[in-house]
Amino acid sequence: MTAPATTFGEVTDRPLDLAAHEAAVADRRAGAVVSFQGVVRDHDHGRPVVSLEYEGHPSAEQVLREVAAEIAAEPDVYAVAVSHRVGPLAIGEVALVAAVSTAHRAAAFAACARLVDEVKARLPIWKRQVFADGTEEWVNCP
Amino acid sequence: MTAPATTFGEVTDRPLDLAAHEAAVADRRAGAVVSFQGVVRDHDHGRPVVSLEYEGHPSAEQVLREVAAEIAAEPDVYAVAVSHRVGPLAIGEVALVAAVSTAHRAAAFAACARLVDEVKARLPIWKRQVFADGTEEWVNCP
Amino acid sequence: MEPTPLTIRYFAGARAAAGRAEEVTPAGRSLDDLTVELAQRHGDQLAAVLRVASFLVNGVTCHDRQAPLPGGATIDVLPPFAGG
Amino acid sequence: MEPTPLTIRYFAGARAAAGRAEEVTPAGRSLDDLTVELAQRHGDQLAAVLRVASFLVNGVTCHDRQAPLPGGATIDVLPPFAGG
Repeated sequence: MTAPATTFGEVTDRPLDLAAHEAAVADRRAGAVVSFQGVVRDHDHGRPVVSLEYEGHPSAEQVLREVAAEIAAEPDVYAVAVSHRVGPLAIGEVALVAAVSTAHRAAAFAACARLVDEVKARLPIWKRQVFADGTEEWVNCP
Repeated sequence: MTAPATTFGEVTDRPLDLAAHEAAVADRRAGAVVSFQGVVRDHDHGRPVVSLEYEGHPSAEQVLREVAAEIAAEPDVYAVAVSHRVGPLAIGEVALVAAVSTAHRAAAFAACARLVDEVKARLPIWKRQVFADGTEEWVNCP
Repeated sequence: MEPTPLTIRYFAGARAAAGRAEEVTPAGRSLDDLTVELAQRHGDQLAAVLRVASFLVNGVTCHDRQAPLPGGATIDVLPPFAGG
Repeated sequence: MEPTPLTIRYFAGARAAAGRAEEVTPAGRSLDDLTVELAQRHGDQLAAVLRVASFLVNGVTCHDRQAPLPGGATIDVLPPFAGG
């Protein structure tokens, strides 16, 4: 059995360091590294957004690491690093970073996309957006 | 018509700076940035590789920019940055970096994967590998 | 002897709808009964959230909403996630 | 008056197989005829490469291998690409 794939996962209120995640997945066997950044956009459904805040459930980091471990357990994957930001964020700041290393690029693109999809589906984190007209909303919440 | 998508592309013998490519595609409208690194691996088809060199045809940079512009012209894409390294590379060094920004993640993953596929198919660049046993080969060349 | 009461924790949009972060309420009912009561107590806004929320009972996702909730349990009300 | 000769440029594995980076040869033949002659002159190794190579004529990919090559043209011999 090859060395178990390494994983790194953190929910933090500090700015996310994508380069650190890319370095964390470096592996002599890896020919491909794919990384993702979820960035705070200046609008949502056409409405200008001025600021945004993420709130995490206490279990968020544990869930994040479970998702990372599942992706890392896949045969082609050498390493996974994924982190989510909580607290207030400005436009252009990064809310989610993810990086995956594999032998070949197809597996890296597929695994990184799956990682982000799983994080979005399962991570108990919520987003409150404040719009330019002063109104605000919890995304996906009635 | 929205602002034309920005593109950046370079064939260079200097080490590639992924962070610079990621910064180059930053865009206030973008909610997703996906990036790719093609890394020199320590083996090929099971044979240990000790060093590697890329040679580029004089037209390589122009072809690279054509491919970048095609991807950047796609409706969902805001910006594209892609560069290829030539000259000698050590194991673990990066031969190809690519970054794409879009509104949403699905388009970013798809466009970045397509960008790398197109670069590999059309870029007039060749790879010479030196193996641990002293033999060498031009990849894909009889 | 009364079973120890439940602690309900509201997160994000649920907290906004309930107007509070936490609440204590008698144990002994199922999650379905509990949510009906909470909706009546705090109004339509919370009722709408409760309809789409998921729930943790002592940290574990609750799948049987008819089973009586254990005394002293912590019930977390989680609106639909919106991470990334 | 003899047309100006062709300049053939070999890249990467083609250069290794031909044992030279460049070569000058008389114009007036098609790409197909030219590759047959080069294969005979430099041997099987180059013949194998020429079978899978693509060719530029004055920087443009050559699609008509029967057309006579223009005098003074530069012919680039490109083995299959291996970038990324």
